[in-house]
Amino acid sequence: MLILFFIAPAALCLVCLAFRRRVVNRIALLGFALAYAAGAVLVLIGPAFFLLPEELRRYFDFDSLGKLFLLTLAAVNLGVSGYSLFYLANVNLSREKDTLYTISMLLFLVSMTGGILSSHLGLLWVFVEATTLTGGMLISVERGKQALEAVWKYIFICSIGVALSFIGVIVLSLGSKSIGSLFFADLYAGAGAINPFLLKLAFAFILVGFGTKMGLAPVHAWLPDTHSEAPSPVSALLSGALLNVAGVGLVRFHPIMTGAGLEPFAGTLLLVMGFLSLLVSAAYILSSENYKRMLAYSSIENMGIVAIGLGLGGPGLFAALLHMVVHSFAKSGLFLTTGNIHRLAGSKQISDAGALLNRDRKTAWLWILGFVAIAGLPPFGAFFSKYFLVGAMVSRGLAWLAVPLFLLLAIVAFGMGKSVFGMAWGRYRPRGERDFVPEGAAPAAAGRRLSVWAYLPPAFFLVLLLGLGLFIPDFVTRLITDARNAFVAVGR
Amino acid sequence: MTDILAVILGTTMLYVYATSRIEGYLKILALQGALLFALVLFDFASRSVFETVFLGAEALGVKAIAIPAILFNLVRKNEVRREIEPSLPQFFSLILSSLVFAFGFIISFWARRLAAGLAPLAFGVSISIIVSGLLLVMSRKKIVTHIIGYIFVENGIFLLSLSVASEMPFIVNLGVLLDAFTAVYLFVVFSNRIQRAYDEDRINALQNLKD
Amino acid sequence: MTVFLAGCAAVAGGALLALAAPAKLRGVVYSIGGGAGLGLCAAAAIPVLLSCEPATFTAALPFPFGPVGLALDPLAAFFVLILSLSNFTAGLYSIGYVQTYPAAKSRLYYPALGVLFLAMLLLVAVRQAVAFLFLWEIMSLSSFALVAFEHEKEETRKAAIYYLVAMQAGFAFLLTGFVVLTHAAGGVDFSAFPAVLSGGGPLAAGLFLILFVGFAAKAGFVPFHTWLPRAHPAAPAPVSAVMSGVMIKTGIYGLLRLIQFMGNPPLWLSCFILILSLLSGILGVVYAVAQHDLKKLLAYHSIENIGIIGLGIGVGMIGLSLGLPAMAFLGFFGGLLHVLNHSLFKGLLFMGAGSVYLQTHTRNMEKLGGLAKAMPKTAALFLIGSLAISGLPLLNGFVSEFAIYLGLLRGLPGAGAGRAVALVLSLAGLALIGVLALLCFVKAFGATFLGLPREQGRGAARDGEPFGLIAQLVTAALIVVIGLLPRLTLPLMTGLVSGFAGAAGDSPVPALDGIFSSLSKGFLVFAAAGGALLGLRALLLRKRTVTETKTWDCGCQRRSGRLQYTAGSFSWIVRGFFAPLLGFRTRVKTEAGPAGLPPPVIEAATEGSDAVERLALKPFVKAVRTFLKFFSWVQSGNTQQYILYGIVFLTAIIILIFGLGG
Amino acid sequence: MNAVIDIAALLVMPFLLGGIMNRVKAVAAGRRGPPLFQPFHDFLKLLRKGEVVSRTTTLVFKLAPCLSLAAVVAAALFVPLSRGRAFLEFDGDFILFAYFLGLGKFLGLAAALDTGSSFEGMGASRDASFGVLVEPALFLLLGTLAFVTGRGSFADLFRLADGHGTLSLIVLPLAGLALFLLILVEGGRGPVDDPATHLELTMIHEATALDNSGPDLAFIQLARGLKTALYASLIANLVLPFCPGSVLPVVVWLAAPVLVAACAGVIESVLARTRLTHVPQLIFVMTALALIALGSAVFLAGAGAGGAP
Repeated sequence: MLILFFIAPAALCLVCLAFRRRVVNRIALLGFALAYAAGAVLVLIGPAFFLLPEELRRYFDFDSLGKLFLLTLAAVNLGVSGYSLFYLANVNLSREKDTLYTISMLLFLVSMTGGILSSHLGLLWVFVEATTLTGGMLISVERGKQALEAVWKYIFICSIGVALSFIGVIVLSLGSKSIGSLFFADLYAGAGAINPFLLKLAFAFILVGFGTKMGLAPVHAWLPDTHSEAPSPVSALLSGALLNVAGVGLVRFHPIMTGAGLEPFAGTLLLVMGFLSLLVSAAYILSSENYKRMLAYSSIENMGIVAIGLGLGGPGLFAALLHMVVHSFAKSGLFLTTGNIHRLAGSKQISDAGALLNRDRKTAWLWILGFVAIAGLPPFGAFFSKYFLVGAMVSRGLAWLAVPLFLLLAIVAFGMGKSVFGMAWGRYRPRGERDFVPEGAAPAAAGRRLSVWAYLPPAFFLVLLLGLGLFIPDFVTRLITDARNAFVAVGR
Repeated sequence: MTDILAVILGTTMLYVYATSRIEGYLKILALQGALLFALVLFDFASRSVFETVFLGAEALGVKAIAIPAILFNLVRKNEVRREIEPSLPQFFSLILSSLVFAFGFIISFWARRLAAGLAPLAFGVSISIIVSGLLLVMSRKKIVTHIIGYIFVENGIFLLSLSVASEMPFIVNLGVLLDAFTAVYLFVVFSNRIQRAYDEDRINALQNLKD
Repeated sequence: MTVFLAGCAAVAGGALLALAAPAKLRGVVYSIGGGAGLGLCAAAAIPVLLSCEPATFTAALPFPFGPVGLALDPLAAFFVLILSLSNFTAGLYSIGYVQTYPAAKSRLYYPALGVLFLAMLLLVAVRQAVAFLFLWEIMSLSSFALVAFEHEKEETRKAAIYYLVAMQAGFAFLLTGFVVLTHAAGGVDFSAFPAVLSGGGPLAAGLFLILFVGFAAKAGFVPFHTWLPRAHPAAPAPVSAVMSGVMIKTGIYGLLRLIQFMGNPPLWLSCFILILSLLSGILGVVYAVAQHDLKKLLAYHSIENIGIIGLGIGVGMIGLSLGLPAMAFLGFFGGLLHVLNHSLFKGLLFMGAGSVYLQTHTRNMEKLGGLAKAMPKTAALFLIGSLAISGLPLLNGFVSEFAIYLGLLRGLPGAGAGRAVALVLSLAGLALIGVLALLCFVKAFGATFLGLPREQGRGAARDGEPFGLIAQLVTAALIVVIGLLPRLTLPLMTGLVSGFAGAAGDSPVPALDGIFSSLSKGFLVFAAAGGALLGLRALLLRKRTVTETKTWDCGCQRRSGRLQYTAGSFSWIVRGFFAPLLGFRTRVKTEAGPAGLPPPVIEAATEGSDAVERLALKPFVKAVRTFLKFFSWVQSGNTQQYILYGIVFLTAIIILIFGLGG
Repeated sequence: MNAVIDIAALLVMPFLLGGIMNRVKAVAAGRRGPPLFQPFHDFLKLLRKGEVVSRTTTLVFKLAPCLSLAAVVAAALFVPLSRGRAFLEFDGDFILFAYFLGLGKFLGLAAALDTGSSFEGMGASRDASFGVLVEPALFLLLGTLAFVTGRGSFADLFRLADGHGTLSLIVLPLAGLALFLLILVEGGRGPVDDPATHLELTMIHEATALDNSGPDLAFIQLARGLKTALYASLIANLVLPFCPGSVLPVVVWLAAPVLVAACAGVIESVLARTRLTHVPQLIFVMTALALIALGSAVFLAGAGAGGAP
């Protein structure tokens, strides 16, 4: 399995570099996405096959958490790769760039997979750092002033953040001398023996560092810039997968705090960051004029929800994990849809992208349903993560937190809904019988047809979300519950 | 000996604040790389051979030679000479960095009781280098300086990991190397491209994306 | 239960087939499904209402739901009956209404309508919190889609978003309330809830209030009503009829379930419901009087009628609290019957208003008039609705209001000072609501249908296609039947209401039966007298000349529709009584005129603003906005500043750690 | 026997009361005045005439006068008459009484709007608006009586004598005064309205019937007279319980309306017509009286002075 997840993409990169042909790139991208998904399913249903020495295997852990996010990542990647067909066909990159895009995509995927599966704090950190680098390459595929600025902010701020989290790792290793290992399993087992003072310090650094990658306020500031400037499939990957990687890091780290009896401290910090994130996104989503930025703020909001769930611990962890999965799908779908909208409207301004229902019905419905999913309305999955989150608040005796939560969520929903529906709806001017032309739409844009690859991937995500909303499949529940129980048990 | 080297390392940061010449910064980078190399060598006893070789190679090869060399090249080519108008006046930043240095000593003093197997002075100095590096990022306006500041932070972290005498796994060292790559990547790819795209080498140019 | 599920399936099937059917047949297909649904649901519900034997069913659903119990008890059956009836008439009316829109646009109309009704039908039957919340949101969402049907209009867009946010805000209360409730009860099934809520104490009362706010936001109780006058006018007429007629009643349904859980509510809570309902009723009708927009007027009347329903429930609750089963019976009877009645006459009125809108393309009464000549059938049906909503005798509105009055009277003997004052004031308040409604509908009916057209060209209207008229006729027939023979409602509702009021002691049913037959006697006398007088008149005029001429109008013979008394001026005096509430404002548009002279006025209009909106909502929103604006420096685009956030935050944590660690 | 008296009285009273009022006014003004039964002659004359109907109007205009009168007739069923009994009694019958009158009012107002005349619209607006003030006051009053007596039917509400000593002494005059005001307002008498004026801008009731003629106008006038008679009967019923025997009540019941009409006539001749904008204040006095009645009833009941348990 590890060969499939790590060696194969590296080999594919070399192949792509060797050929530098568009066809090869496409085959590599799509083929690997399928293989990856198949691998993830295989890992789920059977034991992972290893052909590697024990020494190396120790560093990767196919536990429930790993399986859950491996599956999520596989699904997101499948959709994004499919959409890349449409995207690449449209932007017409040079052959070199095309190859660069493919390679970066593969490497980005590798680094994220590593981050999800690492069972070692140091290795986790390395992979998180690697995502910064590979992600940066991916964002800057389409050159342009704005993209450049976005990449600069992404790499520079994230690098400093990750550097800070490295200080956290060092401080932790200082405090856990008696354990002498950075494997999570060992850290959990010996959590009680870690110097609590240094552990708190380490957690602070790691929280800020991983929080930066995860997009938690107040270290979120790079996120709107980057997500709005990246190409749509990349935005989808950044928002739908990358944020999870840092989130998984925090999920894995959190039990150490619980084990050391520092849960109140860690929980409070996470709650503070979570609510700050909600606040920031509420403040900006209301006045957002760029639909991709709007989605980026929504990502901050959702990561805030995840942080709140983590901070609550116990049942909150369940909500957080479910929300991470659901957010991945919903946000990937939405970001992919922005690609369609951008293609139709030729602009990222909300004001330019009106009357979608009359321009392209399918895109408009994907857009609307995506919003419905992300806003936590049934029949999509986020409804339940919200429900469980409030349940966690109540069971922790913090029911009053629901007041600011819902107030901020309502503001976000209003700000986002206003823009989303403002774009979907619009006036039509009858021209002849039963024939509308959207007002303000360029005639050329009205006639533009998008390929099936533009609709299929977002629709795929919506189907997944619908599945999670109508009934959460048994294996997903089991995975989440197992993951939760594992970490809660460690905390006891 | 570790302590002496650490103090020297810290002192170099003072020079950074005293000068506004970019090339001066780069020389300091090279010097710090060399000093870190020396530190690795002097701490030989507590590490495995493999690790010492790896760390030494990284300090000497990457930190002392490769990065400064690439940067020299770049700076010459782009004719970036000095940091012209720092947000913080030179004099104040010098005072500030002295204070940070002093603060590092306080930390070392405090860190003596913190944990066994910790080189307190190196620990304190590394903190002060990290803080100074961040300060450099915050107070200067040239993109190049920002990257250099980031590398100072990395050097501080390198020193920090050395000061914690516990065995840092190989993996972690790999990560440090990766950080260095990031720096180079940032440098080479971006400062070139930004220069070309914006006709300017100051961070103010990169303020278009906002709400 | 199988029959009920088959009914739901019929509704859903109609909606699905409508999606596939050709554009012209969509409505017909939906209505056939709706008719089958009505038959099946009635077949399931009426036996339950008569026998009070609840039918149950448990669906084993996967994880987030778990086992979901469905039960058709009398309360659920009562609502199922109303819902399926409304579904049928709305579908029938939609045939003609929706056909006026382009086919591509109407494709999703029927499925959305079907989902809305399916969600509501299941909502009242479901007995488990998770599924309840889920269906609640589905209901909000599908109705939102229907409100946004005419999304090409700016006004509709705004209203739809407003509606969505209001529903989400209300839902937040429901969600929180139910989560706390399930946590306290240790289970999500409704059967576990009475144990928590009936115990009394602050938790029960607090939960009741939280959940009540959630339900009140849907029902449109003041001060949670502000979405109503926006969403209802924006929606297509059949949707307005459904929303106002039945959807907001799901809030009432929730309230009734809460009361069931609670068993014996504390007196202060009952009084709270009573007072809030009175306030809703009075404010609703006062705002309605001030409206020129026909559908907005009807929307405000929904608030009023929710107030009347709430008044009945409040009376019933007070009866429960005080241990007066007769009072409780009458209160709940009136409240529940008014739920049915309101769904009928409000549906009828919205359909009538929709026909007027389709024909004249305006909802502004100041531009209408004289439509009775052009649309006599619609006018006659609208008149029936108007009389019914004003609570006048012979029609159904009177019966339910009468029962509430009786309930109030039953509480009076032996009352202490506080109760006496409260009940007598409620009596007067209900009378005030009634008389204001009367004024309002004289105005609405008169300004729309009577007199002369106020604008040229608006008079060229027709009665519209037959399906819509049939839908209205069916509704009107039910209104008249219930109104003339109120005794018929007793067998259907006795079991249901006794379930709430408790059947201890002497049952008020025989007495009520007698009163109802007396009512019918009075109606008979009226009919006889009216018939006799009309006959006399015909006899007298048979040999006399009846001259047709212009309106005399005190000799002022310039016949022009524009000179008529307008709806605005008709309500002018009453608006003066309630001026502080209404915040009426005159908006004058001027243009630059000759220097030295006041600028000529080119347009002047008056508009009222909702006191709740003006005094509470707007300042709140403004405060939130100001608060959020406080953070506008965050995303400055400056990288250094961004890094600084992290450093400051980290430093703060470190200082905190040092502070804590000592 | 009583039923015959009741019906006969209800047939005569509507015309007689109007005649008395006009006669009193004339006498007060120093004239002889028209015969007492002049309104009856007018009525018969109108019945014999043809009609002039506006082309603007619809069926509503033609049906309204008859149905309004029918509504008042139906309302008469529930009013306690001589000996304090009504034709039809049941709990809450007074609500049906008030709502039947409301039905009549709705139809009358709709008919006024049907003509398209701005004067009739104005009259209808005023009529409706002042009615808004009357109705709650009436219910407040009746509610107070219901509280005091603990009964639910119209006739029973007025049986105050049965052991409500002090209470009835206070409530009775207040109730009587309020009902008297009601007669002035609903009957369209001064100082609220001026039946003699034909200044269109100040009319209330007359304005709503400007376009009616012939039998329709006759029915409208009869309906108004009958309404006045019914209210007057209510005032009479306030004192009936204090009259023992079987003949005295009937005499009192017949005499009281005459007295009321005379009082109304005197007031109309003595007081000037109130400015239209001040009419609401005048009507609101009714509410105030009812509130005082309620307050004192509640207080006395609480103090144990009343008979209410």
